[in-house]
Amino acid sequence: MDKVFPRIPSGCAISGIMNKKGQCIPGTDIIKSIALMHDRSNGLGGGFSAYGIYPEFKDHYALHVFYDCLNDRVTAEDFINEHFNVDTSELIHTRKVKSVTNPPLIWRYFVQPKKNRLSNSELTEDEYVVRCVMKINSSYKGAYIFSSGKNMGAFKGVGFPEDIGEFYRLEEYKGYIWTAHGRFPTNTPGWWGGAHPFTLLDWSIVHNGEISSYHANARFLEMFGYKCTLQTDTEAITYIFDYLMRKQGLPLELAIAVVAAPLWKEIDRMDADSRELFRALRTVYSSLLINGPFSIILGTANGMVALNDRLKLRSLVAATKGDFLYVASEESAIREICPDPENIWIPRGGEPVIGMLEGVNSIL
Amino acid sequence: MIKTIDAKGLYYRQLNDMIQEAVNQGAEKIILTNVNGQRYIGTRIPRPVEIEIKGVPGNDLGAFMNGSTVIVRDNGQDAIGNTMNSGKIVVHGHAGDVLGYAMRGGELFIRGDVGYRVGIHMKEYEDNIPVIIVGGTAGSFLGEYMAGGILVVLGLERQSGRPITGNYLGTGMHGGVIYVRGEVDPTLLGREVAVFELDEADKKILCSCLHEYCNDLGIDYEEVIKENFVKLLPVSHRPYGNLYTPA
Amino acid sequence: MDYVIIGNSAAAVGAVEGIRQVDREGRITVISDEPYHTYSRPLISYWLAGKVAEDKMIFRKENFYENNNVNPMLGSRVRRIDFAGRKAELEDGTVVPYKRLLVAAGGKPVIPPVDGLDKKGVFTFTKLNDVKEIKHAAAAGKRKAVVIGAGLIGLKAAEALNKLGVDVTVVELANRILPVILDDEAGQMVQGYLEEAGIKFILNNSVSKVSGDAEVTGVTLRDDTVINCEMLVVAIGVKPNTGLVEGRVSVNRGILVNEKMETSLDGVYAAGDVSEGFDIISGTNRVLPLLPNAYLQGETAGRNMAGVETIFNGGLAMNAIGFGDLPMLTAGIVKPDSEEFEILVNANPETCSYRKIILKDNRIVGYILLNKVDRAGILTGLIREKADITPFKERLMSPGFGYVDFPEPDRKARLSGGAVQ
Amino acid sequence: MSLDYTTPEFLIERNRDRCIDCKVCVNQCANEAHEYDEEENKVVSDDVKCVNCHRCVALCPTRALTIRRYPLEYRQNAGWTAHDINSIYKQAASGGILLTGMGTDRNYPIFWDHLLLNASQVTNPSIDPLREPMELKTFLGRKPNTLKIENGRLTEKMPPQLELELPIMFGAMSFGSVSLNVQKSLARAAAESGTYFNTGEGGLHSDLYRYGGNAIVQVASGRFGVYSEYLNAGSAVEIKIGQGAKPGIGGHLPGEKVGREVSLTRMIPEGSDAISPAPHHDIYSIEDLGQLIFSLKEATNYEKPVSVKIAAVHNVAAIASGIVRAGADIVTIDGLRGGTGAAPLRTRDNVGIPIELALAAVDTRLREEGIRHRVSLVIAGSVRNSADIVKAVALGADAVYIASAALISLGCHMCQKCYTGKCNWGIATQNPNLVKRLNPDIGAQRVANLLRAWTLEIKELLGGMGINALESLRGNRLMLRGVGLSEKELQILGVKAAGE
Amino acid sequence: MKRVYAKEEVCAGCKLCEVHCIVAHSQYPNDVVKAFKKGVPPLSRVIVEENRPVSFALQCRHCDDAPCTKACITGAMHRDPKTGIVINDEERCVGCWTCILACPFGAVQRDETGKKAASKCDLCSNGDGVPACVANCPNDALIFEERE
Repeated sequence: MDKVFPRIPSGCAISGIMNKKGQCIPGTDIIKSIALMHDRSNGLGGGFSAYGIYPEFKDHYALHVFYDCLNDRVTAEDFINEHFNVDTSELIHTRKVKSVTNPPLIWRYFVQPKKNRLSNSELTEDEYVVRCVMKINSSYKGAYIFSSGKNMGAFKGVGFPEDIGEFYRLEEYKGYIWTAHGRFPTNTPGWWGGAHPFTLLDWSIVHNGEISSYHANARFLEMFGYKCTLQTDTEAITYIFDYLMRKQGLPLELAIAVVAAPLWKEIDRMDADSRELFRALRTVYSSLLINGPFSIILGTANGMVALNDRLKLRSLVAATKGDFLYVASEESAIREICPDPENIWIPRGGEPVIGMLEGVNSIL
Repeated sequence: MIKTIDAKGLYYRQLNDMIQEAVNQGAEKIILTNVNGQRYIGTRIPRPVEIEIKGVPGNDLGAFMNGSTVIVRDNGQDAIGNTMNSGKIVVHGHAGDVLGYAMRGGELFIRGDVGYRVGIHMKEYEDNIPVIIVGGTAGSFLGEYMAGGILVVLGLERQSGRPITGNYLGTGMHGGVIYVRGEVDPTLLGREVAVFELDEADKKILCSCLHEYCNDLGIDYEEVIKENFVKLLPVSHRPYGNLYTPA
Repeated sequence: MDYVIIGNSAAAVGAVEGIRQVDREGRITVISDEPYHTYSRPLISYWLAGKVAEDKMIFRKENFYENNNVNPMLGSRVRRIDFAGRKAELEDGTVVPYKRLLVAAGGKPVIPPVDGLDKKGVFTFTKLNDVKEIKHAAAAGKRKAVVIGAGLIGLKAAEALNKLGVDVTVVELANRILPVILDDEAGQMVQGYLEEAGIKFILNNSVSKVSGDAEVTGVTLRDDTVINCEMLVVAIGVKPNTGLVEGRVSVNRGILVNEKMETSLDGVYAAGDVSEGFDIISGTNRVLPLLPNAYLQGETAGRNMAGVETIFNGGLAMNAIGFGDLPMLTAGIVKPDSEEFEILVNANPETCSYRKIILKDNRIVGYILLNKVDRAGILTGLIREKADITPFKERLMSPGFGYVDFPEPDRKARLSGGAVQ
Repeated sequence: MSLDYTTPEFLIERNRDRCIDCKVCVNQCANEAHEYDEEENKVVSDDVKCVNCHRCVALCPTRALTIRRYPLEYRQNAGWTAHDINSIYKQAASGGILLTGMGTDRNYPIFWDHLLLNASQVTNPSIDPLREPMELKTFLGRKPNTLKIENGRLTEKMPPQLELELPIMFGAMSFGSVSLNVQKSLARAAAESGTYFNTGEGGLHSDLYRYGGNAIVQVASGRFGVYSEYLNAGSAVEIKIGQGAKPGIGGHLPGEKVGREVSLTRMIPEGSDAISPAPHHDIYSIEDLGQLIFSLKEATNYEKPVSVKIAAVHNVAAIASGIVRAGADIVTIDGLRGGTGAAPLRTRDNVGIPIELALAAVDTRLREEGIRHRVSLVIAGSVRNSADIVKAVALGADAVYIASAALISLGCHMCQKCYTGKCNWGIATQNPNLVKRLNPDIGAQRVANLLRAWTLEIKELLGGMGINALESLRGNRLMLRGVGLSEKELQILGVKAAGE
Repeated sequence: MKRVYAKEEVCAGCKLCEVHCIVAHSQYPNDVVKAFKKGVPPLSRVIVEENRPVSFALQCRHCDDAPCTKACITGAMHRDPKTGIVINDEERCVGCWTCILACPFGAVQRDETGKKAASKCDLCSNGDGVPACVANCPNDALIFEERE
């Protein structure tokens, strides 16, 4: 599997559903929602992430892996078995869909790091997993881990998102957060790994837009061990949040204030303390400003965040009904599954829509 | 002749084919039910008719529209009235970004809030003066590059603390007029506009537009007109006149 | 078809050419009491001044009669016309039959009722023979002249005499020179110009008596001023030479003609100074003794005589005259006498430049141009057309006024079609 | 006013022995470089005002005028050229963005001149194009993947196509940036020659509606003059995203060029600035482009092909692919050296990539993705002669747009002062005094002549290669060999080195 | 007969028609420089009317029924019966300007550079067919053709 691709700018449709009480619903709705925005995709990428789908393995990292061929699996599994205790190893059940062609081998493993390896590594468990994932993704030909979180998983491939959903039989999964992506890459060799969402541990990102700051962002991240092998904006955005929140410990609002930074004009109008803080954020993390149009939905085990760029160059609509929070590129994508929302609004640029599970106090 | 079309599950092209056919068969009014996300409604119509939409129409509602009337009973999405030539679009809910882009005639009435870049590059031409009236608040870049026409923001039922418009209000504006009900925070203004008091001529125009707006949307006109309005005008019709030097 | 034309000047030539546009065959006889090949009357002052040689005075080339198959009977005077028999009887007894007769006998000088005008040294100024006599007198040493009348003829006579070195005094009854074609202001400019050249003027006066025995020695004016002179030129105007037809065709001041130049008598036409035709400015019949008018009337008569119905829209008073380097063009009404007229005027006495345009109901009815006279014909044309000049009214007074000032469609129609008919 | 340091660029030499002071130069120079000195009773010149457009030289009845480069020497300095120094003087005096016209004059490589064409010798016959069939007919538009045929009949109609008798069209030049007489000339030449002209973004003048059958109507970010009749008047609609001379930035027609006719055509008030924003504000992402493409198809009842024109930029191949997938029927790419009426100098001279590389990359990429056959590929950006066109087709283009070349045929002398509105040749101006200098009767004839000449040359070159139908040249890169190119350049162009 | 017509919408106002008219009627019809530099050049018989942006060259229309020929007091202004061209015989012209008074196109001018005489377009009847103004108009704004 040739994973070194030229950068792939893309436009897209996104949608997300979350239940704040953690009540799980099947994947049917998210498919309907994203399918409505068919014209925002071009059939070269679609994907979903779902949280709460593996309650029986909620302490295991669920690795979803693409293999080009059996041989690649054998080689990669050696590495997996060497570093993890593998509880379950299985082929992900799919169904044949006419428009989804040439799928790779898609495997799922529920794993836990090997205790001695982990302690020898002197890494946190998460970091250990991240390193392993990166190792396989950068060094093992024909193998690609596209999902590695706990009690969650990404499902993606080349095709229209509704077809990918059908392919993965998502109606059989139940989750409390669902995000989806219909992709309009301007160029793709049709590589499955290049589809959205992009995930890292529990993080998942679906994204619409092409960012102009990509290489400025990526080259900054690479100083900190991230390997932007996919060359996608989404990958870089995922790493940016991982870096700012997990590694730098910034709360969500401030991480957002880095990527969708207030304009200097606005900072100048803040009170003195805030002004000092925001000046510092824009100064220190200037390379992580995401410039250009984007709307993203960030999923974590604790909730879902939807965000536009600060000039709001992409569309985003949010709605609530009961315990459900909906976000999507178009209102009709929400109406399709929730015809009568209680609230429906259009967030301003840089104004996040944050949905957190009841009882948690951080999105992390 | 009134024709009702159930848009449930129809792809936009099918729906617009059906509308076109209905118009060709003589329909004067077309009621669309169960609309959800279908684009370009009102674009491909051979002659002006009235279209009433139940549901949320898709993007580019009324793009390049020439004389028809479209009434949306629910919310609207992005790019309504794109490069519209004439006609009228009334949205009873809120609507998204880039409404009335390069619109040169007709009216666009939105009951609720609107997104960013509304009225961008609106322009007037001869007797055609486009009008956009926003009942709620507007996002940033309202009236950007505006070259003509009338843009009104009312800020009705505004949440406290929420500004009536976003940043860069009227940035690059070089024609037309923006009326804002209430006060405008000067820090929100683009550098090409300035705030003025309304004169009698303004009041006349504004009242006439608002009468129609309130009438169409069932709003109490007196309540709306009670509050003070300010007007925004471009400071120059040549905002970039001295930007360049011959190489 | 036999055509007989009495007269041999512009109207006669116009008639010959008019007939020949239509009829190459018919016999044309031109009868003139002057013995000369057709010559230009206005050139007599040029001849007198020495600016034109006699052989260059011919109005049409030497082969004119031959080319046009005309039988010229020059130096012959018609004694009477037998209108019933359609024949002209000459003084020498010759009888010339005609089917169509044109009377183009011109005008004759008006002689005021002053005693002594039969003396030697008294001249008129309308024919070549007149100036030949004057020249002869000047050559004989006559050095002082009085000209009666400051009209066109009088002034051309004065100018020519002045050129010959004769001391000239012009006596004019009116309060200005060229009273018919100039207004006071322009008259003063031209007078000043001529005075600089040495011509003296006495206005508001007239000759009451001519002194001398056989020869003129001087004149006494109305106010008893006495001016010594050896020559006296009578130039107070001409009147139609209607003698041959009086009593047979309708005559007012001139022979009355319709738009086809027909007189009241079938087969008899009149044209030129002898006639009284339609004047487009006044809208009435009027004698317009002007060369262009005479030619056009003659041509019209000729064509009608030859059987092609042709209408002459009417004459227009217009004059081109120059003294020295000062050209002067005028047309139509130059000195309106009522409030109905609008007058546009630009005067510069320093340069002797004058531009005056007279409008009525936004139509040009006349103009006077001094010095800067170029393109005056455009104005003349507008007078003839009775064109509404509103679209370019403010440009009319510009010396550069031209078609560029016309509205585009009008201009294009005028310039891009065929030439005017 | 303090001294500005401007020195003349050109020297006007007047041969006094020949000059008759007829003032033709005076009345023809809109820059007022020539002046009649009444006191001296002679014509004099001011070098500083001269832009070297040659109008006076061409019209001088006694050939008394010569224009030279001003001989003022600067201290030799490989780093700081006179151009660099003078630019700084101008900006220090004005504080403005340097503005220029036409395509870049910098010395970027011209790959056309490093590509050589093949010819048949012995092994296959060359063709005599004067006597044997030589087909240049080209169809631009979307092609289906497969034809659906039943019982010998097409069951699905072909998507709309533009039919070209020759693979050359006239590139977008708006009424506003160029005079109406330019558009008239091009429209008539296009109609006569069986090809198309492009309205540019300034709408279609009412006089030109009758040439709609030969018009490609453009929709740009300013949407000037865009309404349903306009869209339906043309034979195709082109969305202008970018322009080779100024990728990434918009346009700006100053109010003084918006006279009555321009105003009527653009549907804006007289005298108002016509600002084209840098982006289409309804396109901030590729899927929005799809939305605009289909809104235009809706507005034209799916009867017109839709073209999308972009500037050749770094990622052009990927972008072109996206455009195809967004539903465009024709992809137009405008290269670095493309011209314009007005562009910021730094953008013109520094942004974008040469069209040859862009064309090769796009064609290659679309083929790799298996979608090249679905769309037509048109290129623009300093196509200078018929050989450039033959090479472009061999690299993979369906057709080319010519614009500068067309203007040169109309009299443009490449003085690069289009933005001043003082074009002495009546081309890049709305000044009625200047516009009338371009007689559309002559213009149409000259442009048609150029097309005829190039068509003949293309046929000759094709004949030499043994090809009698243009489609056999399209993408036929074996007909090309590179000289003086690096391995990488050869690789990008997809051609072998000469001798290989 | 063939006449010269101006297309004002493409007249560049360069006045080369005037230059070449002067040359064609000068002593040196084949040498522009000499035509102007040796002695006094004649008056242009073409008049470029100009009120920018409008400009056009105007010359004698050679009217079928030319009023100038009828008004001429000397017979100098005449129409060549063969060609139809209206020509002024400068030998016979005395410069009385009656033709100027009569010409509705204002196409006759006073030429006082030599003998005082009316000056007007002769369609370059001494030349080889196409008048010099037409032949030298750089923008085909003058047409020499027969019209109804």
